[in-house]
Amino acid sequence: MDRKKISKADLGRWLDTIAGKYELIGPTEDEGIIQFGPVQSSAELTLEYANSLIPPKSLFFPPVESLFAFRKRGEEIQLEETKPLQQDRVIFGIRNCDVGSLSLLDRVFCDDLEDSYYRERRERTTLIALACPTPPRSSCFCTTFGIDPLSPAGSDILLTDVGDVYLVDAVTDKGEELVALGEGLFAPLTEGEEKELQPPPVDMPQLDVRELRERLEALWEDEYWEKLSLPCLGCGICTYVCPTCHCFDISDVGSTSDGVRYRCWDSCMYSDFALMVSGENPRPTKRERTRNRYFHKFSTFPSRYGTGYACVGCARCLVHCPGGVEITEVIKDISAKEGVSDR
Amino acid sequence: MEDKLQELVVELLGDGAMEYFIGYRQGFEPSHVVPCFVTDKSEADRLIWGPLCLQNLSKYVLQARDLDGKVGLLVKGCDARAIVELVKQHQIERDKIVVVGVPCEGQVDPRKMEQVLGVSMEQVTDVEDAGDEFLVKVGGEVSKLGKEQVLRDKCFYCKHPTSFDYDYTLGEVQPFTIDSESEEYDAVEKLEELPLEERRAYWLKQFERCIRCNACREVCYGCYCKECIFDRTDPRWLDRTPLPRENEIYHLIRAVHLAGRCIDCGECERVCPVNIPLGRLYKKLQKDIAELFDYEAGMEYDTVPPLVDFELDDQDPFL
Amino acid sequence: MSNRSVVVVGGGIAGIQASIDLANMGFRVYLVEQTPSIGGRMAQLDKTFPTNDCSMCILAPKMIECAGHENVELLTYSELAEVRGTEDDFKVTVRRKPRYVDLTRCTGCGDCTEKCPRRVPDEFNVGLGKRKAIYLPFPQAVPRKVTIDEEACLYLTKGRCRVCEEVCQAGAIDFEQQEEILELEVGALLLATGFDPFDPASLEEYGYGKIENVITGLEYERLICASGPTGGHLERPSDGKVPGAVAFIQCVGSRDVNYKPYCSSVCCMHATKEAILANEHYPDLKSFIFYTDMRAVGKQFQEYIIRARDEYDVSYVRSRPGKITVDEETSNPIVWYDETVYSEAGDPVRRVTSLEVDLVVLCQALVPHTDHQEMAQKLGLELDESGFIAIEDRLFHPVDTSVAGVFACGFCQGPQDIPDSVIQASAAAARVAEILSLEDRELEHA
Amino acid sequence: MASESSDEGGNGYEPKILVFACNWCSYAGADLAGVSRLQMPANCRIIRVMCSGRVRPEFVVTALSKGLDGVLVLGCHPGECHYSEGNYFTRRRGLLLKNLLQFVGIEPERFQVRWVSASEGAKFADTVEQVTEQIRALGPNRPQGGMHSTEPGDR
Amino acid sequence: MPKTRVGVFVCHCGNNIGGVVRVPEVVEYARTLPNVACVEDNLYTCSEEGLSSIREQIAEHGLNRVVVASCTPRTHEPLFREACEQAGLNKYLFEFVNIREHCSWVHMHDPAMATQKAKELVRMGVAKARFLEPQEEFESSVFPAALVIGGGVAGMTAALGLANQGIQVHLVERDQELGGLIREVRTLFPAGQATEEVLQPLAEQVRNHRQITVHLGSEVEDVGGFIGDFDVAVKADGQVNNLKVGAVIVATGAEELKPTGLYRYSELGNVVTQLEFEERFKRGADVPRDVVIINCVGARIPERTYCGRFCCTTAIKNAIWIKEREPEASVFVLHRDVMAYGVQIEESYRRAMELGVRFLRYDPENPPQILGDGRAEAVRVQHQLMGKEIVLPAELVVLTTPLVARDDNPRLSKMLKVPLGGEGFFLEAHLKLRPIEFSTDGVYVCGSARYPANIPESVSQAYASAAKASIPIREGVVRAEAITALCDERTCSACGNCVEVCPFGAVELQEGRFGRTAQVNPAQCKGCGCCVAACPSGAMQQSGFNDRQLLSMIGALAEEMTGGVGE
Repeated sequence: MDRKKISKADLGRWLDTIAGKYELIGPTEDEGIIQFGPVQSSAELTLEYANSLIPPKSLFFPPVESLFAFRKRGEEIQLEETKPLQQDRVIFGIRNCDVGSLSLLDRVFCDDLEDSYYRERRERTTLIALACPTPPRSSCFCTTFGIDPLSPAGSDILLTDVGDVYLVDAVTDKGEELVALGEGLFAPLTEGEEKELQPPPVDMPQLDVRELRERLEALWEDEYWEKLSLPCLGCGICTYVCPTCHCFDISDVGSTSDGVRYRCWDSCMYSDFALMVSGENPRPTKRERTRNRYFHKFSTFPSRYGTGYACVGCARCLVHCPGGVEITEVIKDISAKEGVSDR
Repeated sequence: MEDKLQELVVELLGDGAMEYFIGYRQGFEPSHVVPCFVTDKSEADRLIWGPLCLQNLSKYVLQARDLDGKVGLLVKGCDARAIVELVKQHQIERDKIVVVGVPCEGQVDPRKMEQVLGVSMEQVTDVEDAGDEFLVKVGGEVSKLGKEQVLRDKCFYCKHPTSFDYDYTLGEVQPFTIDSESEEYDAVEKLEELPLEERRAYWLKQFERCIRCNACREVCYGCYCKECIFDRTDPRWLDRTPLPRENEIYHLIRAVHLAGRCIDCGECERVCPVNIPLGRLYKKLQKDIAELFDYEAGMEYDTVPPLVDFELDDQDPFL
Repeated sequence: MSNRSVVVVGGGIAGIQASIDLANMGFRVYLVEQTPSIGGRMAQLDKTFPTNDCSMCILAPKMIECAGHENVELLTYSELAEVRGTEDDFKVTVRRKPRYVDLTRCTGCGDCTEKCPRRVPDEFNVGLGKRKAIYLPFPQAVPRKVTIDEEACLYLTKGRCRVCEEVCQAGAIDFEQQEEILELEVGALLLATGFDPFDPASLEEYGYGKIENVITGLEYERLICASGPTGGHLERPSDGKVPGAVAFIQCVGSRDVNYKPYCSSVCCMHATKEAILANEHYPDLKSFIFYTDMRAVGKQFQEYIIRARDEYDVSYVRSRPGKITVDEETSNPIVWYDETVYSEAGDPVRRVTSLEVDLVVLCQALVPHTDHQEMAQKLGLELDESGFIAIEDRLFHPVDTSVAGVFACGFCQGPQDIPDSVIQASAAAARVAEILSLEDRELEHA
Repeated sequence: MASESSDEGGNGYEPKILVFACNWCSYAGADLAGVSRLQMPANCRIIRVMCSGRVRPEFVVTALSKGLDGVLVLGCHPGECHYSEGNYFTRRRGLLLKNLLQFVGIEPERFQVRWVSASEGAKFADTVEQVTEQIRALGPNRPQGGMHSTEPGDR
Repeated sequence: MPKTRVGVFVCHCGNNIGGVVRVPEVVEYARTLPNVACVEDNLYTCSEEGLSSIREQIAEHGLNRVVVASCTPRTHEPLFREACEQAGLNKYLFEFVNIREHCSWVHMHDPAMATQKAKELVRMGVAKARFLEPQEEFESSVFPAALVIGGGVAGMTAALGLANQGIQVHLVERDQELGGLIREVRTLFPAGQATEEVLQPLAEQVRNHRQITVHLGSEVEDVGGFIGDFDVAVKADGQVNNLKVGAVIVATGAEELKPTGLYRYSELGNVVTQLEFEERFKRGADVPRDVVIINCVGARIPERTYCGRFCCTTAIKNAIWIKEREPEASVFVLHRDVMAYGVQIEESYRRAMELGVRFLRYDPENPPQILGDGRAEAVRVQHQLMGKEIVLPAELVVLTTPLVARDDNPRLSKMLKVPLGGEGFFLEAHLKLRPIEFSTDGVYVCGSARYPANIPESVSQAYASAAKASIPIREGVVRAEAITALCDERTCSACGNCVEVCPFGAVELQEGRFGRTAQVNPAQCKGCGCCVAACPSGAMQQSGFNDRQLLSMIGALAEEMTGGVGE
């Protein structure tokens, strides 16, 4: 579908019509914290934001979800699976880095080991991405990992703010369906507009991630990790705000006769994450745990799923880490190390 | 001030007085200050000091327990209370730490500054202390901000342990005083005056938001147990799943453990990714402990923590 | 051969303490108690001075420890029949009165007591309440077994009833039970037979027995006790009203050459405690204690008296009342006594005055146990002129009686309170231990 | 003595109250109430501990959060503790926990501490009666989220 | 780990339980509980046949946990534990559920609720039983010797009391000779016996006794350890030798109060205390003619509220002594109460009056005044009966003062970790029923160190302390019920809360396998559990009442699954 435009005023109306038919989710602000949550009308949304603190991943793979409830009556056990969604959803305002993260998570939850809860949420959700404002935040480095803040790739519709209108690129049927919903609100672009209404190019510092994986794998025994992990407090915020982290824990809550099985986020930075029943813990100190986190992002994940690096450069982890461990510096330190090609 | 600090660290590292020094350095953007571990003289120049050095570095000394040498630490007045408690609770000997006291004139609460400036901290390139104002440089030009607008809550009633024994000081360390009409326990009293159901709803909303990332526990100096009671599976005090009920158990039990330990350093509230006002919960405890047992954590070495002590004439409403 | 066992006579607090100590030392103890349960006088007390501990709360654990000890054999409802032999080698015969209840089966469940039709005065409650013919002396009795009072039981006296037998699910009732005679060979004897209250009726001037609202200290104790006949409500005998003012008369029969010349040592503190209890239960009740010397000589006793005066509205009147009369309609007793009053000229005048109160409590003298004489003969023991067991060398052998190998502790050898009795009980245990461990080693014995 | 405890056909809400009783005083006081046949409501369940000083605040928090309607900690009167100091700590912990629970909006009657000595059977019965009626008046202690509702808060 | 098999025994107790609680319903319910292998109800579980049925079921069903639901553990727990032990089951794998005193007897009018409550109590009992662990009672040996501190009448008698039972005694006395306070007394009450006649044979007997080692001129420097294993350092002229004893008896006595500042005592030569009277006049000085004795000097006053107990006796004894030697002497005793308790003292009080001693009561608000300068010549006192002041001529004024605690007591109390009472005397475990023991095991007190006591009382207390001290020594072993605390050193973070909270000093931070952690001395631990409640990480646990057991009971009540790694 070719590019259209919509005025800023009409955007609200469009979103309200969507809210009538779908469950509309978008960025809201609460005491200075941006989070993606359901809204009744577009008025509740905010547009002044760089990105949410808790990534939209939480809408597909929530911090806690009930898998099923069980009831034991005598010998017979009744199971009642939880329906992940009551209604189809539209997520407005998702940034491209998070869209990128969803494609990585799709490989985890929808490949050979299919997770029905995640898959249903993904299928019944339409993504309206919102291109990042320029200049991008100084901490962002998504381009390093091949994410183009201005490309609709991965989402259903991309809106780009070009002054008093938004450019609308619907690239999937679901996207087109949504655009069709807002009938009169969209207008095609005139020739002139097509040329001048171009978003300014994104200039963002590029990190050198060539052979990042090979250089990293050479550092397994390096004492670099000892020094890097000194300020780390093992608090797990980095994994809870990371859009690509996907480790979880399962536990049953309830009485011996009836209860609910829950799934919830877990973090490899916790001291007891890898603790085994025998008491053995392959990653006893935070040196191993810090090293493991980066090895998973830049080595294990790509080799396991054949994708790029499992980082989308959203910078949430480095902004919120109380210890100040910064992934960008780690990448720089690793590439500064004598790489394979230099040898 | 910063060069005095850097010289001192270089000197101390030089004559082997300590294995490494813990201070602050600038992070990925000017307004983002992070802890800095200086192991070698050459890195001393990265050390900075200013109103944005927010972290309480005291917990890091616990890593140096099994070092044979000492560990240096830059200590604000409020952080010094953590050192007093850690020594009092046998976690580390006082002479294991080289304490460098820094005269702190009050710290900035980034969120308050963002609200006042109307611009994200990203644009702020420098904040300097100037008596009862801060000089804030945003995109080149400098503006003056009255301290009481952007000060961290705890700084309004700075309780610096008068008797603290710094090994070195970068200038006379005095409790920072600012006249403001807000009293220490205002926020707590405001909540206390709410009717019961509203208070219940208020805290329920907070406990529902919690995702149990444990950041408040890991960042807290007082939570140094080798194996936390919440990580035990035998018995399982609470479930890993962040349900409102389990979260409530987590926060109330942690509050009880911190009763008499919490020194109001404000870190738990600062790092909480879902913005739970934990400070108010722990402030309530401090208020009760001060009123009921006339005790303040981290002020003297020789006092006995309140919940493991008693007076014969303690208040007794239970007759 | 002096075997390593001892007979303790009397199951009050002194007998219990001595038995526990001796049993803990590894000796075999036969505790002979006349009534169906151990506990003695202390079990009848509500509270004990000066700590106001509930008497039963501190006594029950001791009773349970004593009864449950593997070295102690309880011989309750039994008496000393005969004693022959000398130190180290006594032959003691004990007569076990028939309970008509099989102890191994009875569990003290109380079904029989509920159904038994016969009610007789309850001596545990000093006759104030009633008990059944088949009864538990008091709820916390040890052993928790019932006893059939053969004088009261309808079947044993008139051959009728036997309802307890039908009701008892444990089949513990055994009307054919006979008296049992036990022969015991022991190395030593330890007497702890305690005291009985002196009957104040002989002092007619105080009107005990004639004026309803003149009662004794022990009767008062049962009235104020929660497990007593009135459940702890201080209802005066005449009309059950709670008294507004109570007068305690000290040294009734004590320090009196016509009756008991000695001072019974405990009544001053006992009266103060009962006055405190009265005020504790009924805050606006006023007590008067008529005394000669307020003998509060033990640890924390003086502080107790001061607290009684300052916090519990107890006033001490130093005078020995002459007589007690009664106001016929209100049946309020009136206490007559003399006091010193100053005329306007300031010179003192002794005059007789009176005080009308709602209740008078006579703190009567305490005398050795009634059949104490009889037991002394059986053992060949000398008694002093007040009837207590004579102690040769009170200074350095305060628990040794005139007969070698026989020791006496507690009230039976001299007026003393509970702590002193407990101390003497342990002291006697030590002396017994010296004899019983004599042949373990040879050495010159002092 | 105690009034009729549960009205047969009443609103049917019977609070469930957890009681910690110390072995030497309050448990013995409960026994004495039993021996004296003092009738009382049947909503309390007693857990015996050696001293009231053994009761961790964590037990109270967990019990209330898991849906029990009330927690009552009984101990010896200060000064009479079998271990001489145990109940002094109970007193301080109780004071602090009571304020904390009230601060987060839990009704104060749901957590109470009382001193009952071995001889105070009547006081035990009255305390049980009083606490049960107070908590019955509050109504059930609705636990939030968790087992009772599968909807884990608004995410 | 063998599968947990719980046996539940529900008692009818005649109709005490069965009459209210529908026992069969409880039995059926108990069968549905996890890990319950067999459930039985009997009329009287505590009867012989009840106990034997427990033993049989343990054998027959291979039970490794037993729950009895009946009356109160306080009286019947030992009984049922013994039954388990006889069947070869560790007696700590037993849990008691009270459905009589706490259920049937108090809910008689509501059988339905009582039955429901009984079921829940059984469920809680089974929940705890599943996590019970076998325990061995901690035993520590007792060194067969005792230490007696103080060589006065009490100390010597205590030493003899122990030695005559064949127990080795170390008697430590500060002075160079035995005897203590009564060496300053010439004649003894009541018969006026000369002190030497009685004291020397007693001291002789102590010195020659094979079992008693007398350390004269010695002082106890330090006492470490606990019952059965005390290390005592005794210092004698400069050098210290160490003794090992199993028990300690404090018999350090007390001192006569020198009432400086009262009745011009130190100012006038002829105003003396009773002991000074004994010293001066019983050595042959001529007997004074006009004597005024003032009692309750420095006693029963706000600063010193207690009564000296036998100072009245001393006053009466010396008044009689004077009258017997000088019948015409005028002897006045000014008193507030004459504490002549018991038979002998009341008798001698009467005898004194017969001999003409005059007893006048004085009002403490306006006490007697001593008149005369340089020497006391008369005493003015308000005569209560006559209501006016009278002046008594006085050649000698004798002040009767109480005994006061020695100022060395605080040092000794800290050393032995035993408390002092208000007036500085040693504080016993229980004033009424454990008068000569301390709450700290293995330490006893007798004589005036505890409270002023005359000779018969000191001797009785001494023998009593000998009896108490001989018990652990005779048994040779001290057994503590296995409810003591135990620290899991692997997870202990050495915060020291437990050390602060322990009333018995049974927990210390010591170097161990996992660095510096808390360690509990089972011999001293009384099993109160305060340290467990104060331990944030749950490293400290109490056997029989650990967190897993109590939490599973809470969970069982809230119908909530909290069981940990267990079944």
